Amino acid sequence: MKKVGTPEYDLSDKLKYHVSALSTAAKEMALPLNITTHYPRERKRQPDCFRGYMLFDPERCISCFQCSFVCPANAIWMKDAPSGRYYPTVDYGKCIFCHFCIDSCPGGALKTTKIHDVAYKTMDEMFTSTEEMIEPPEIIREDVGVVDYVIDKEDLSLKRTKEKDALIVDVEPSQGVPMVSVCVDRGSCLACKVCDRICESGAVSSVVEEATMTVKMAIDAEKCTGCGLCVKECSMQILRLVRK
Amino acid sequence: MENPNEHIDFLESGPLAPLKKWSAKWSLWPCHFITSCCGVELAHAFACGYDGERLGTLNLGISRQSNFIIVEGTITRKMARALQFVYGQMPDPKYVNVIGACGERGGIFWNSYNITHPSDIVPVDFFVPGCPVTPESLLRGVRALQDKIMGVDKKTIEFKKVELPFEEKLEERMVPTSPKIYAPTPEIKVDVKRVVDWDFGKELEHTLRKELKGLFESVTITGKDRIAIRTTPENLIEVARKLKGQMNFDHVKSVNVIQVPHERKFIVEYVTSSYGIEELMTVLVTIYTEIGIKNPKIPSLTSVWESANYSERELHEFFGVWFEGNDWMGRKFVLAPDTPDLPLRKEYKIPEERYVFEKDVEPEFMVPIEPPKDLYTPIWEEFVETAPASDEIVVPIGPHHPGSGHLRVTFRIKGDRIVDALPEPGFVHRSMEKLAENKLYIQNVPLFERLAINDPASMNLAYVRTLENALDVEVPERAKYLRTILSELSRIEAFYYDAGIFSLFFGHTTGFMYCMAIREMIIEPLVHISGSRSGPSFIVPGGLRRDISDDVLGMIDNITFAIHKRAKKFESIFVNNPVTIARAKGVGVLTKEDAIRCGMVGPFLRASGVNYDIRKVAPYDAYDKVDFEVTTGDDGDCLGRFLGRLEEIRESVKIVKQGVDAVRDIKGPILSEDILGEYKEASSDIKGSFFRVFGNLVLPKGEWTTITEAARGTTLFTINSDGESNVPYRVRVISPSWMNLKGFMEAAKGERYADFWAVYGSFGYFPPEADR
Amino acid sequence: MIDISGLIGTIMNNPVNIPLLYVIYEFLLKIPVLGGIVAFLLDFSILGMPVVRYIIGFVLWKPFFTLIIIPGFATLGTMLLVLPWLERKLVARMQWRVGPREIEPHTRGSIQLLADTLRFLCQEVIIHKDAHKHYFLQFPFLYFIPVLLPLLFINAGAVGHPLVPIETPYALQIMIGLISLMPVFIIGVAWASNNRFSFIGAVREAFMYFAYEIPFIISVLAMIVLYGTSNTAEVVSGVNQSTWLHWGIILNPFAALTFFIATAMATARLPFDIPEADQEVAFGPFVEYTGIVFGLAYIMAYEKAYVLAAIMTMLFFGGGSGPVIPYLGELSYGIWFVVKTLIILLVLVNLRGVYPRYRIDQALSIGWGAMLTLALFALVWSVVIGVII
Amino acid sequence: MATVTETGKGEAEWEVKIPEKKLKDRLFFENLKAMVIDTQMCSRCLTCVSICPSELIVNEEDIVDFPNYEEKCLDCGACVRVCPRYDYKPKSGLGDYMEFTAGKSKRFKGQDGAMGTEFIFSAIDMGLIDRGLFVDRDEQWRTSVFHVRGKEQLEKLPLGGTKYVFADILPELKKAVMFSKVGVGVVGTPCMVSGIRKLQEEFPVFREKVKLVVGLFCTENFHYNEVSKYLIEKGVDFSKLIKTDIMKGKFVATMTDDEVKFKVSQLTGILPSGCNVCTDFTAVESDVSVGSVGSVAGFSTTVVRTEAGKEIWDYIKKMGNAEVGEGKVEELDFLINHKKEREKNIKQ
Repeated sequence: MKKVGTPEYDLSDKLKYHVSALSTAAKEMALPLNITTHYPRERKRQPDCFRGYMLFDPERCISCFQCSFVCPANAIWMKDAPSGRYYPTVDYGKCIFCHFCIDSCPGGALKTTKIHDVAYKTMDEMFTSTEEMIEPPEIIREDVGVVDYVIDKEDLSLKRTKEKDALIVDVEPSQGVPMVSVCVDRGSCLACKVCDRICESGAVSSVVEEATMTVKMAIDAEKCTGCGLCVKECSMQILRLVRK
Repeated sequence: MENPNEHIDFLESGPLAPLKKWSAKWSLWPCHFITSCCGVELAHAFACGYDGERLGTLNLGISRQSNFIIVEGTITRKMARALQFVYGQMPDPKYVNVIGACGERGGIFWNSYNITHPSDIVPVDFFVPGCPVTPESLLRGVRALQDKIMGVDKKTIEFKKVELPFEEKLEERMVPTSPKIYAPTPEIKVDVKRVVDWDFGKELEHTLRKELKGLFESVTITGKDRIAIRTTPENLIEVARKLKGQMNFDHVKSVNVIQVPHERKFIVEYVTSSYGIEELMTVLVTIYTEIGIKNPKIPSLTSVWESANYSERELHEFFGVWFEGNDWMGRKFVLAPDTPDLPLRKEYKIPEERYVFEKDVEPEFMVPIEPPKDLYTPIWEEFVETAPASDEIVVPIGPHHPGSGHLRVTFRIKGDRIVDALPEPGFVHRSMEKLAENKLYIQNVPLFERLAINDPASMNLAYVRTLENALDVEVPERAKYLRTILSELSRIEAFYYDAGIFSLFFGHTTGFMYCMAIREMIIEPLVHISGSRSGPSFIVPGGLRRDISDDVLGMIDNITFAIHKRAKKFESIFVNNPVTIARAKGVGVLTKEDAIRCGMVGPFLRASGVNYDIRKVAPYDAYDKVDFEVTTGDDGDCLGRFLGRLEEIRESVKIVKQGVDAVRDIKGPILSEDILGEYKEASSDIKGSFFRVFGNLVLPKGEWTTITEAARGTTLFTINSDGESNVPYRVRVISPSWMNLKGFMEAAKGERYADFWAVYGSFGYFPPEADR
Repeated sequence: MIDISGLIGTIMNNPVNIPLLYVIYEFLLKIPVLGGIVAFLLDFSILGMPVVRYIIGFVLWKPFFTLIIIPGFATLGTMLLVLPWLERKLVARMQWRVGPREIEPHTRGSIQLLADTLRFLCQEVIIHKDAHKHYFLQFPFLYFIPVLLPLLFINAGAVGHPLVPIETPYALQIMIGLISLMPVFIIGVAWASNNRFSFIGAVREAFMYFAYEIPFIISVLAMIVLYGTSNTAEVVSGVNQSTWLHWGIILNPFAALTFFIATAMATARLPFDIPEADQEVAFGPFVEYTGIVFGLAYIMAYEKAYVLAAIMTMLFFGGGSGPVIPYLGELSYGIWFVVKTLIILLVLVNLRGVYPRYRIDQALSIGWGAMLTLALFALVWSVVIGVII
Repeated sequence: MATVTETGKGEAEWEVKIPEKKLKDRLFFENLKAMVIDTQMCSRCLTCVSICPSELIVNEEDIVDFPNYEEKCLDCGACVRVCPRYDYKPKSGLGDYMEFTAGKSKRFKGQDGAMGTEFIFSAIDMGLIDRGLFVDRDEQWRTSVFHVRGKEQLEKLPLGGTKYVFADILPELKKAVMFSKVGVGVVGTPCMVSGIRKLQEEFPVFREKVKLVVGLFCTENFHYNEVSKYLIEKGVDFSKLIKTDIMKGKFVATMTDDEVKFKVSQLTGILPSGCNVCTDFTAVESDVSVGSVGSVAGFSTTVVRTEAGKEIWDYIKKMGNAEVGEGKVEELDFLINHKKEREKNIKQ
């Protein structure tokens, strides 16, 4: 345990501290340890993992809805594309840039950029549709230089470079763990075909044979993306996700 | 109709118009209208890191002389009144920028019962996304506004539309339902008995049974260091007296009400602990009782534990439980006059999430249709009416006052002395407790981080530890150290923020700037770790989201050395400044007895001489493996509290240093296998499996309480789980600032009017943290 | 009958001596065509009176020149434009940042204050309904009188070369009298605002007023005793010496210190910006003012600082004394004077970056305790030094 | 935590047998509607609602309904598979039993002996089940279903006692089964018991999880809307109502300060059509049947029928949770026969 007392100062101490305060001020005025980034004309270089606006790759999307489910601000809504698949849209009027969605995306369809300095005139503009998330957007850039923070054992100093920082980062998208859905209790199957109807990859098939009044259910492990929607929606909870 | 502005039309369209535009462009003086946590980033935008003054925007205190409001995030119903009022006070032409998602569509608080949309209250020029926004985007908003003033219409972001791939049209698919599972008529048990290896607990249980003979219904050990006593409402006050008198349980850590509507009852519980006896410091004893839902009345324990006072007031508003004996019953304390009644009752539903975009369906937002009519919530009438008789004046400070933050305090001042101070919190009450009941466990991680955006990792850790505690997850060694490092960095960050605000309250802008520079330095590795400046959400149950590279560790290591240079400058210009010492020394003294009586926590308790630090008393993560000392002081004045925290910064730097050294030698996963289950690949980076791993967390049945030492003190989370739902049944958060409010007001009484700001700064009171 | 020729004679015979003007004149005459035009202009006369010569003469007429150019309005105006900018830049520099800049990056944002002033000028002026409407508007303008009148008595010259609009043996007394009037108007402003904070600010202003005024007057008195005169034209040459060793600050540093602290208090600069403490009373008396009226109040503080710094230069820093710059003649004294005043002002305004704010009771105890003692000691010291010299 | 089972368990292909449609080329729900609901056979046991993966509901008029079934019906046949009235095989009489006795719970207070409650909680205490389904009522005596896991949950509740109003127990049963880790106990009327047995017959999950079915003696049951209107007409104030009962052919509603009595036969007008064809009084298919008739006041007649029921009854006796009384079989005869007479109402 350490005791911190408030010091008692006499006149000489006071004078000493007056002088030290004034001299520090004078020193800083002469040789300041300036750390200002002149923002509109230069940007601070952010690391690649910076959480900014998101880009979306429809090729990698498996429409698993996980980004939408995990979003704490409910900023991601899935919208049906002309092809009938559901793709995410982001409302930046709600997005808190926690990037839980990017971490959740099993196919690596969402990725981050360093774009973050944006202002909108209306709230409606802040809604970003899927189509707008595929190509990197263009933002107003007045910057001609980029600032790096260099931290060594002495101090923080600024390194200024005359270049435009690339805002699009190139990171390897995550592969996720390949999963497949299986049935663990065939007897309790209702044959309601919900799994078939919710599956977007066409992996689940249900064929009704009128003659024998049986339904043939099958999950094609090849086609199954492991999105887990059938597992979640099965009303009898007889489906499970297992490793491929 | 006659044009009322006829005589100044020459300014609008005449030859002088360009001059007017030009001057407005370069002289946007934002008035200091801090509304929520984005204020922290606003401070950075106007501090030395980015220096908004370069653009001619000078942060000025008073609405009358400024022409620009930056609405920093959440506008609660109470704050909406202030916003409207401040906007009305400002002279034309005036501009409004809204920063932060809360001010737009609500952000993470979109379905809160207490927030409004600023755009419904004042005309908004620009919206800046982010939560919290970065200083760069804030300045982009200012630039965009400057362009708009000059008549330049440019979009700051231009999206390129790309056609989506179209191979074949799928037949119509079903849409999945919500991932949230609510158990039907859940069983809420406060005292689920657990077998733990805790000898002292058995002894204590025995003592309790003996001491409280005939007064209790049951005494249960609910976990390590946790005991629950069930009693009847009639015996409650007697049990409390016995606990305080005989057993030395001298303060209340939390008061909680749980409503179980299907069982027609309220569970009212008081979590008490002791600062006086060393063995009892870690022990939390929960006294609880059940009362019927009709006409719920229960004796208040304010007479026994004064620290329960404000929490009782708050719960009275939330649930309608009448604490007999508390003088605030029937009044508003935290909520605004137009907030829905009894919002935390289960009957009050907030809008549900939607997962699928439907055109033309406007989501339901909870905003008042009309702007509020009365501008302020009334001050306690007796307080005002009796003032003139005793020759006192009533001075309300805040919520919009250059030195108030988002708190309103009404003073009665006699001469220059504060006779009485009446706090009015709730200007940033974003109803986290209600929202948490409607979010998955994992979704609450960023929610609770927003308690204190300048101390994010500690808040994050406090919540996550509660989950881990309940799920009985052992965190890997490497993650433990990394979490300790993060939490200590966050502590340094918070203390420097407080120190900056402290100096600002003395009018010392240089001290503020120096603190912000140091903060900027500490934020840098946080950005490299998590990608976010002050909302990392990086700590998750079982460990961290991803591993930290050696480069960043090196950077953190460098910072532990580099920080001294600038810290020394700060010391010589502010800390040792004779004026600072004259202002802070001997002011706002809180004696040890008072501090315990008011239930103070954290450095503010220690400054009054109580040796209590959860990091030492009940170590978590790697705190038992690092060497550090608890800092206490005897003076209990403003200077003592301030210097104590500066000393703690030194200790924190020491911990970070040790942590970095240790973590370099420890290799291994950063996520526990207990929680990963099948997804073992994710043990060093959760990317790709986040929802699969965390989406369906279900806590075992029972009540889970953890205490964690955040920067400003004990953060208590109580989660009630029914064991079936994947959302919490009830979450109770007691944040350090909330507990410190009482002592803060006590310390201010009897001091001079100008000393209030010394006291305010010395308590590091952060309203978003207090109001939750 | 006005003796016009006599008047003109008086005016023409009392010019500020600036040799550079003759050099320029002669240089211009040598240029072929321009020389002719200049010669013609100077000789051009109506009714036998060389109008241009008279105009130039009038401008250079000492009382007029001193009032309008140095140390009068032109200097004041420049000072007001530059000083807040310099303050902001220097404090920013001290605080590891940049200060105003983007408005004109090449000149480091030097026209920032222009933009601020214009913005204030174009802004709505709000008179809130609880205010005493007439006084609310009148007081800020009345405030001009005590702030501007002392300009008439400031001497920017040096030994034997006074640059002062009005020479009077009671100059210092009149100036102190006028300066003492200022708080009255501030209190008036606060009263007219009818606001809690302006009320508290006014009370603080009144308390502060009494605390600094007496040491202030005594310290000036000490200098009057030392110099044996209160005529500003003679004060700078009071001990009849022009070396820096005989500046007031060397002769009586105690009076100088008292005067400086009193200046900080009177201009409400940190650490004594107690009446206007924005964190506490939100600009105190000026809390309700908007637009250009607030701009005036904002500027007025700097005017007040200029006047007090000028007095300080005269009393303690040898006024305009300094090495004579060739060709500038008497103007060089004026330039030295401005430079000294600016340095004092910069020290004064940059205290903002060094010190936090004192509490009112602490400031009062400094005023009534330390400063009063110091001032009385300075008075005794002056007597002793005066006797020795 | 992650919902993943061990690799390899589970299958990728399976077949499900669905029942024959009586009306070919129509949806299964249309079959159900035509055969059961429209023919006034429906007992409103809601087994179909329980199993339906789509949006089969009970509408405002207390009738099983499926709005917008043309689009929403998945045509899986589950409703038809589980409906006890689709292929109605009426049961009647006292049925098989292992022990005919009476009991009075010491732990719970009910209208009579509160033996239904006692059975459920004893089973919970034994660890046989982890939850039971009870019927709760609000101030207006509207019913709702309550999942009970421990007896503390009931402390402040007006549970127990006969309601004579349909309760939507079975729709909650599937939820309870899905949430339950051990087993579920249910208290229900004879028609519900039949429904549960049908569910168990069809689906292994229910066979596994529903471990205790307590049947109640039932003469008839009413729709809330109709009976409440009728009772209000008769002068019953719901806010003061304590209990309702049918005794000796009379409907008795006891209030705090008053009592309303009238002949049951007056209620025939609002007797639901499903009850008209119900012949089962004693819940023949249950594990344990409980009712007030057949024992002295304050006791519940208890008919233990199966091994599971016997086990719990033994446990109750062993633990002394209930006083054991004497049951009189002959007292039931009247009502059993009374219900058996309804066989004639069945038009096949």
